[in-house]
Order: sequence, then structure tokens, then C-alpha cells
Amino acid sequence: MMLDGLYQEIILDHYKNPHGRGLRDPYDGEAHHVNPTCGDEITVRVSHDLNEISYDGVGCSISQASASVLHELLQGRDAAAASEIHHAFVELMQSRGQVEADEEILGDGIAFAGVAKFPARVKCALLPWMAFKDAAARAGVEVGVSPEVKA
Amino acid sequence: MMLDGLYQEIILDHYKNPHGRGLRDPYDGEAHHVNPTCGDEITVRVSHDLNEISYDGVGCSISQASASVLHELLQGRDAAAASEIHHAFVELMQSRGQVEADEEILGDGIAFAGVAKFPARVKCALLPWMAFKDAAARAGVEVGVSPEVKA
Amino acid sequence: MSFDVERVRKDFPIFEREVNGHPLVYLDSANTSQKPVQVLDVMRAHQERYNGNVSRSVHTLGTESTEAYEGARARIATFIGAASPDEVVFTKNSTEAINLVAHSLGQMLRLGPGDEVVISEMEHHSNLVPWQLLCERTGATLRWFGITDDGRLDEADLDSLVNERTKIVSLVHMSNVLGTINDVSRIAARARSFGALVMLDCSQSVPHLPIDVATLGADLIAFTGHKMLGPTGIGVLWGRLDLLAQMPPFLAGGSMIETVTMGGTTFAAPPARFEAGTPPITEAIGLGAAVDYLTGLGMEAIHQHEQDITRYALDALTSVPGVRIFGPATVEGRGGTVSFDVDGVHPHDVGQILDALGVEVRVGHHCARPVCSRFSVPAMTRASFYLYTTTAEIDALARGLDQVRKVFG
Amino acid sequence: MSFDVERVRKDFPIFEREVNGHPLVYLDSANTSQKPVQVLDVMRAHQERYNGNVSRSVHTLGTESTEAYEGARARIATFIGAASPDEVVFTKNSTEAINLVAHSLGQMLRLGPGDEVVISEMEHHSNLVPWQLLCERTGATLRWFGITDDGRLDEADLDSLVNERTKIVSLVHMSNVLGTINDVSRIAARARSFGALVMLDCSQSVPHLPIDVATLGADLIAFTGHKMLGPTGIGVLWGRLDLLAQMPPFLAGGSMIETVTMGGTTFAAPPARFEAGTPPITEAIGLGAAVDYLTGLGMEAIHQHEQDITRYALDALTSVPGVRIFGPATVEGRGGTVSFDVDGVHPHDVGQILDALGVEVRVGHHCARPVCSRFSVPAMTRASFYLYTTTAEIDALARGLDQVRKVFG
Ligand SMILES: Cc1ncc(COP(=O)(O)O)c(C=O)c1O
Ligand SMILES: Cc1ncc(COP(=O)(O)O)c(C=O)c1O
Repeated sequence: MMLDGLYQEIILDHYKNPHGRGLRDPYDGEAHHVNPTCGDEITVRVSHDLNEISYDGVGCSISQASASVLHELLQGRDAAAASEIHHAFVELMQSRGQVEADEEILGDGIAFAGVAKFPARVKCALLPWMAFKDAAARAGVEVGVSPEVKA
Repeated sequence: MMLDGLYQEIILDHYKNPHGRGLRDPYDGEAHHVNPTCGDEITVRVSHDLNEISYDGVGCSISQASASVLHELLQGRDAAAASEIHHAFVELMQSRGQVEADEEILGDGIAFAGVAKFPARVKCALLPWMAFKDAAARAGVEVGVSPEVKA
Repeated sequence: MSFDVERVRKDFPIFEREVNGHPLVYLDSANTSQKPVQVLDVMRAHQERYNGNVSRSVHTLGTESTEAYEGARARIATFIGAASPDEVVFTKNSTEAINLVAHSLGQMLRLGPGDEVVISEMEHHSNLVPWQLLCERTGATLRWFGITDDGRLDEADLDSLVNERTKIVSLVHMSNVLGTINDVSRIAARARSFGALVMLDCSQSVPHLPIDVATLGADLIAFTGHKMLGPTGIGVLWGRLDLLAQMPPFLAGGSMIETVTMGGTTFAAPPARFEAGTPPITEAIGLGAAVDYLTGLGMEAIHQHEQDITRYALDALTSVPGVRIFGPATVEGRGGTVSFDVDGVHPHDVGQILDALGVEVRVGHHCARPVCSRFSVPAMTRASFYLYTTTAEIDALARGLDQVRKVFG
Repeated sequence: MSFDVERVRKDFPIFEREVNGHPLVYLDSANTSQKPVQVLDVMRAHQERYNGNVSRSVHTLGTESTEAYEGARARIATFIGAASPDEVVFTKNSTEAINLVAHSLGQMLRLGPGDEVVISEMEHHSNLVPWQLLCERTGATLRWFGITDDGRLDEADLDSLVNERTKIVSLVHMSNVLGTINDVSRIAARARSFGALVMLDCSQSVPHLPIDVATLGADLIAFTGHKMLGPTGIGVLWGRLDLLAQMPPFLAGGSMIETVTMGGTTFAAPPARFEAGTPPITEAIGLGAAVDYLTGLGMEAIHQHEQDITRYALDALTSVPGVRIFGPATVEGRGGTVSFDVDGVHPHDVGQILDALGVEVRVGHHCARPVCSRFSVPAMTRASFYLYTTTAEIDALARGLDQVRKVFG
């Protein structure tokens, strides 16, 4: 697969200058996810009102930038808004490039549209989002009905 | 493989009218052998002086005729003679048809020369001879150094 | 007949060959089937163009291989009516699939003395010996259904055989010797009422019958690629996902892990949990192509063709003097596998003479020795049919049996 | 150079293809190798002309298949210097071979608390997790050799690691991450002095080095077909015949039995005892053809070519700024597998950019996560070579790494 669209400037920026990185206290729910094929790991912490979302992890530019974008998009939103964004991001990633990304909803997240064409990298982009979903559930916040994704 | 040489008249005769069939007492060594792929079975009993060789079993024409020929050839011979015949028969069977059978030594056994060309049937022909070798060993008679044959 | 067997045969290169100067008459498909060019071409193309290891690479070859491998899984899942591709575990053959279940369930259920595992006298050794060994390892007791005189599962003892001690029931769906297709609904219902798990050995049924695991009544089934137009080296375990998710791994190694340290390991979700090491990649892709081929013809049409051939064969064999057929005498509840005895002639000799005429049948105990014992014979001769079998081939078999009787007359 | 790599490459159809508009540069042979047309042709011919099940038929197809299958076994036995073809057991991959040994030896030795199994931190998960599970099942203790900073087996603790409690030592012969070729003679000698059995995971060595089991010092070795020009779905366990003869079966089912009744079963001699069910027949025959191909070129010549390529690659990589190589820095005692880190760039990103240039390397933990932990990285990038690798391909890799540094500069 050619690189067109994979390493967007936005993604590289988020990778080099991540937003909100580092685990912080207090929190109400935490989840640790691993991508067993490549060893990427992420821990996400969430407060019950989503006013605090913190994370830390090791991984490739895609998974790390995705975590940074997640932080930017979801922190401080209410459950309904977070759920809508979460749903839109997961849908975009599973679209194989067939879905038009909505910048209104996804903000910098639209830069990941190109990732959807790289099946091996979709997992990277989704890793923080799946960990967030679990952490949120543990904090008592149900984030949408996004289809389950295989690690 | 064409049937030329497999079902010799001599073999069919021994099959239909087996010599010395039936287990008899007394005996000094007994062995039971099975061909796991086809379910053929034979039990051979031997006295220490080889004056009594008896057998019983179920199986195809080749294995049954072979037992009959074995009885005819080996019963009453001394260990050296039995060993020579045993060796010649095993060698013939493993020759893939490349060895000339010696009627002086093998008598009716030469009818099995054709069997050597059917790899799947060599085991049938050898079944009684391998059981005999074990039974003889248990009766204290070492029959030659015939190469071991896979069941 | 709408099923065009002559057109089907053109897809199988092997039918161009002769055996001992006669056209090949292949009546041993229950042992292993022949392979159409469509399957061979897909495998060859994969090996020549897309070969890479799966699930381990971000590179293009690896991604293409993974998509082909997972695509095959998805098509096989659809073929048997699975709820999700994740219910399809690739093994090397049916035998591995059954061993996997015996080991994993034994551990999951903490099988021990007092527990019972139920099979039948009709089992292939591959659905018999793994359970014997499981019972030896754990102290559980092995029990089994008998066979009726006309070759059907004897359910007379159902109430005592399946009881509150029963933990696993594993039965052959279609017998590889008698051809019987077992309706296991009563047994499965009773097993379920005691919370026992039900496995079916579908090695002979999935290749020949339309199978829908959603309605079959089993928790787990096993089948094998080489008997259904696919290559050797590939088999399938299907299981309900919630059950697979509870089962501990069997083979351990690469690709079935979540995370590994020297001190301990956690495991991936199914199906990966059960696929340790590099799987039979090309073989899975070949099986996917086989399933496409079967689906193209339609399993219902294939089954109908085999019923016609079997009816013809039962008639033909019944009219050969001295031939005794084991198993159901009519096509009702049976598939295209017919075992028989030729009076006074050992099956080895029957098979040998038929082979001299180009007719390939199997002789022996067919890896189901207890079935032979049940009918008091050391071995049987078996003719087995598939979508490419013709009535002319049955005629050749009947003519061959006349020859057998002549030689041993 | 007498080794004509350009002529060799012509045998591999896949090198005709492009990846992302660039000629394919395949540097992932430690993951799986490409296959020459000679191997593919033998398999295709078998499937089209000789396909039948093995060891079960007297008919011509079955006999021909059996001869081809057993012929492959004999040639593989010769290839590794085995005393007899009966020492060669066909499995589906290395992983199954190692699991077979872990289960069978565990039972044979009645492993229990107080007993010790010794491996190393350098193991592939396939030679690690089976032993973890064995120790969990039996209560035995797992111990391991560490890795030195330059990527060699750390024998400092030999005397305490291998002792009178040691029952099994199982080590990787050539590391699939570091490329290290382990000389295990001291360890094996000490293990033997305590009566412990020694297994070597030769998955990476048999494809690349001349191996002679008579002098290797191991009781058992495992290797896998797809890494040595053969197909997927086939692996080999070699064992000393007297040892195999004592080992109980692992997988159970058809073809591994001597006689079966419902009440109990006796087992065939090796190798049949360990080959339950229909084996990967075509795949074994394909591996036989692969061994013929390797023998034709000569393992010594192949190894020499790979040493040359590796020397060239170590040089080339060392001169790329920011690249750190894991494992031995020179070709002494190492094979053609080179893992490295590009400062500040995650291996996934390295691999992705290289793939865009047609260069296929593997990234991740390479199924050897403890090796990554040992060197404090979550993942590595790995380039691995084979008989078809050229210096031009190494140049393409080096150019690709420059590109990587540009994107992430
Ligand atoms: C050192 C080593 N051991 C074991 C294996 C497992 O081989 P397979 O996946 O073919 O079972 C591999 C390769 O994946 C390996 O490199
Ligand atoms: C009913 C039945 N079960 C299991 C098997 C085993 O299949 P495989 O040898 O492919 O593992 C067979 C065929 O050999 C069979 O006919």
C-alpha cells in the first residue's frame, strides 16, 4: 500500500507533540490494552464526568497520535457527545476508506481517514479508543454501541 | 500394478488348503502379530527344536498362504537351516523383484516372488515370518539376523 | 438429472489418468477426495504471488496473506452457518480438532473420577482414542452407544448412558464405514438437559450434506479439508463462541498469546487462542476455494446426486452373488459410503483384484476397528462416492466383483 | 562468488512481482521463506496425478502416495543425518513438534514438583509457552538462561541452572531475533551428565546451516517446512529412535494405533505413533522437494552466501545514523537475521515506510517478547536473509531507512 494519506502532517504533529499525555489522579475507571501482534500498549484513565482523560503507553505514531486526538476530542464532553464521536471514529476506521469523515464531529480525527485503508494499522488507531471505552465503562459511562473490534 | 505374478496358483492352493493350520500344544514360544493397517492377525507357536510349528490367524490370501508355506518349509528343520530359509524369504520380499528366488532353498516360497512388487502386500507375506521369528526367540531359537521389517 | 457429473469431472485433472491400463475409477472419497483445478489454481497463485506469514507483519505480502487466510475463514463460517468467523478454528485435520477438544474440555471441566464421557461403537479411531486417553488421564469413565444389526446407532440404552454424570457426548455424524447418518437430536437433547456438551465428528458429513451448525444441535464439530476437495494439512474445529471463549488453549506457541513474560503468559481470544504457530496458510486458502466450489454446485444438489448414485450402487451390489452389505440397506438416512463382504474372499484380495482393473476401493478396518468387531469381521471392503462419481463407475465395480469371484471361485 | 544468486532467484516466481510500484525486496525469510517452482511443481503433480490417502490402501493411488510420502521422510532423514527415516516424525509445524515433546516427555518422565525444565530468555514463544504450561500442569519448575549484552546465551549460571533436578533442557539453536547461533555443547554435556534430555529448536538453523543430528548433541530437534522453501502446514520432529520408542503418544486417532477395542488401545511404533489422522501428505512431499533443492545447491554454499550478505548488511546498517543493532555485531556465530532499532521511530512506522518502497521487513516482538524486554524495547525491526538475498536488496533497505529518517526527522 502506498503511503498516501497514512502519515498526514496532523498525525505526525500529534505524535511528536502529544496532548494530555501522562497518567493523572484521581480517576474513576482505568483500562490497559495491548496489541498482541506488535506489542503496542496503552493505559487510559477516565473520570466519571469525562472531565479528566489521561493516558500513557508505548507504540507507533498511529496509536500514539490517536490517543492524543482522543484526548483532544473527548475530554470534557458529556457522555452523549463522547459517544457520538467515538462511534464516528470507529466507523471511519472500519470503513476501508468507504466512509466520508465528518470534520464537524471528528476534528483532527479526520486525518485518520487514510489509515482505514491499511488493515494492519487500523488496530493501532483503535487501540486507545477501545481502552477508553473500557475505562469509561468502569467509570460508569457507557460509550455507545460501537461494534466490537478484534485486537 | 497388474496382477501378473501376485496370485500364483501355488499361493491360491496354500490359501484354500493350508498346511498345519491350528494352534497345538505343547510349545515353548508363542507370538501374536498384527498388521495395524489392515487388521490381519496371526499367532505362531514353536517348540524349542522346531519340530512343532503351529499357527492360526485371519487375513488375506497372501498372509495365510505365507503361513502355510512357512510351516511346510521350517517345521522339523534345525536352527541353521530355518535361519537360512527365513533370511532368504525376507530378502526376497524386500527385493522389489530385483532378487532371483532360489527354489532349492525356498520351495513353494518362490511363488511369493511376485508379491515383492506390491509394496502394500509385502507386509502381508512377512507377517507370519516375523511372528515366527519372535516365537522362536521366545523358545530359545535365534533365527538369523534378518533385517527388521516395519509392520 | 440436472446435476451435470460429466462437466464436474472435467474439473478434476486426475480423471485423465489410467490405472493398470484401465481408466481410473476412484471409489475411495471417504478416505480422501480428489481436488478440482479451481482449488489447485488458487493455492498455486497464492504461493507464487502472495506468500507471506499471517498476523505478524505490516508489510504488503503479509497483509495480503492475512486477508486471504481470514477470508477463507469467513467463507467456511458461512458455509456451515456459523454465527461468526471467530467460531472457526483451523487445525491440521479432524483428528487434531478432536484432540484439542478432548484436552481443553478435560481441563475446563476438571474431569475426574465419577464423570462420564459418552461416544459410540461407530466412531472412527480419531473420535475414540482421544477420549480413551482423556479418561485414562483423568479417571473419568468412557461409555458408548452400540450399533443395531442394520447399522444404526442403538439408542435403547439412552436413559442409562446419558445421565447426570455425563459431561461430554461425542458422536460421529456420518459413519465412515456404514454410511449411516446419525440423527442425534434425542441424544443431544438429553445430554443438554444434564448440562453435558455435545460434539459431532462431521468429517464425513460436511463434505456431503448441507450442514447448518445453528440447527445441528452440537456445541462443537470437527471436519477435515482433504475429504471435501481441499488439500491435506487443514481441518476445522467449529465451536459456539461463548464456549470457545471459556476453553483453555491446547497447543501453545506463537500467535496464540496476548502477552508473554518468562514468568507467565496470557492468551488471545478465539480463534487465535487455538492456532499456535504458523498455521497451514495455503491449505486454509485452498479449503476456502473448495468451499466456493461446493457452494457453486450447491450442497443440496451434490447430496441428491450422491443419493442417486448410492441407490444405484446398493442395487448393483445386492445383485452380485455372495456380497453382504453392512449398514442401512436403503438410501434413507445414509450417505454414499457402502461397505461390504465378498463371501470367502478377504477384503485385501478383493481390493487387489479391483485395483488391477483400475477400481480404487478401500479395504481394512477403515480406522474403525470396533465397527468391524461389531459385525464379526476382521476387515471390510468399502466403496465411497462423491460429486464426481458416475453410474458407469458403479458398473465397473460390479464387473470387478465378478472377476474377484472368478479368481477365488 | 561461485554461488549464483541471480540464477537462484529465477526459480522463485514471486520475485517477478512488484510491491507498491517497486520491485519486491523480501527481507522476511525468518518469518517465512519463498518457494521455488521446483517445490510447487512437485506438489501440483502429486495433487493432479497421485493423490490418495497414505498407509491405508492397497490400491495404486494409495501406494504411490505412500511411497512419495515415505520417500520424502527418507530424504529429510538423510538431509539432517538421521540414523533412520523412522526418526523423522511429520507434524504441522515446529510448534506442534515442541508441544508433542512437552506433553509426551512430561508423561514419560512423570514430571512433578521438584523437577526442573530449563530454557532460555532467547526462546521463540513456541519453545517457551509449551514449557510454561507443562510446568503449570505438573508442578515442575521452569528456569532459564539469560542473554548477554551482545546477544549471546549467558552461560554464567550454568552450574546452578543445570543440576540433578533438571529433566529437560530445550534451547533455540539459532535465535529468530538476534541471529545468534548457540553452541550448546557445554550445556548439553552438563545436562547429559545429570541424565536430562536435550531438545533444540532448529526452526531457524535447519533452513540455513548444514545440520547433522549425529553430532549436534541433541536428543530431539524441531523444525518447520515453510521457513526452508517448503509449504506451510508441515513440520518435523526428529528424535533418537530409542527415545521415540519410549515416548507415549500425544495426538491420538487414525493411523497411530496397533489395535483398538472400545476398552483400550495399543499404539504403533514411531514415527506412526506420533502421526495421528491423515498427515499433511502433499506438504511432506513438498518439503521433500525443498530438501532436494537445498541439497542441490549445498547447505555449505548457502550458508556461505548468507554470511557474505550478513557481513554486507551489518556494515550497511551500522553506517545509517541512529540505527542500533541487537545481537552479535559480527558474522561470527550468527546467521542472516538482523534486528535493529531506528532512534525515535517505532518499528511499526519503520516497517510501513519500508513497505511503501517494496522492502518487506518484519516489525514487532517476533514471537519472542522476552528478548525485546531484555533489551528494553517494546518491539524491533528485523531484516532476515536467505539464499536468494542480494546485496542490491540490502542497499534498498539502507536507502529505505534514510527515507524513514526523513519522514520522522
Ligand atoms: C526460533 C523459532 N522457533 C519456533 C518457530 C515456530 O515455527 P512455526 O510457526 O512454523 O511453528 C519459529 C518461527 O515462527 C522460530 O523462529
Ligand atoms: C468419521 C471420521 N472421523 C475422523 C476422521 C479423521 O480425519 P483426519 O484423518 O483428516 O483427521 C475420518 C477420516 O479419516 C473420518 O472418516
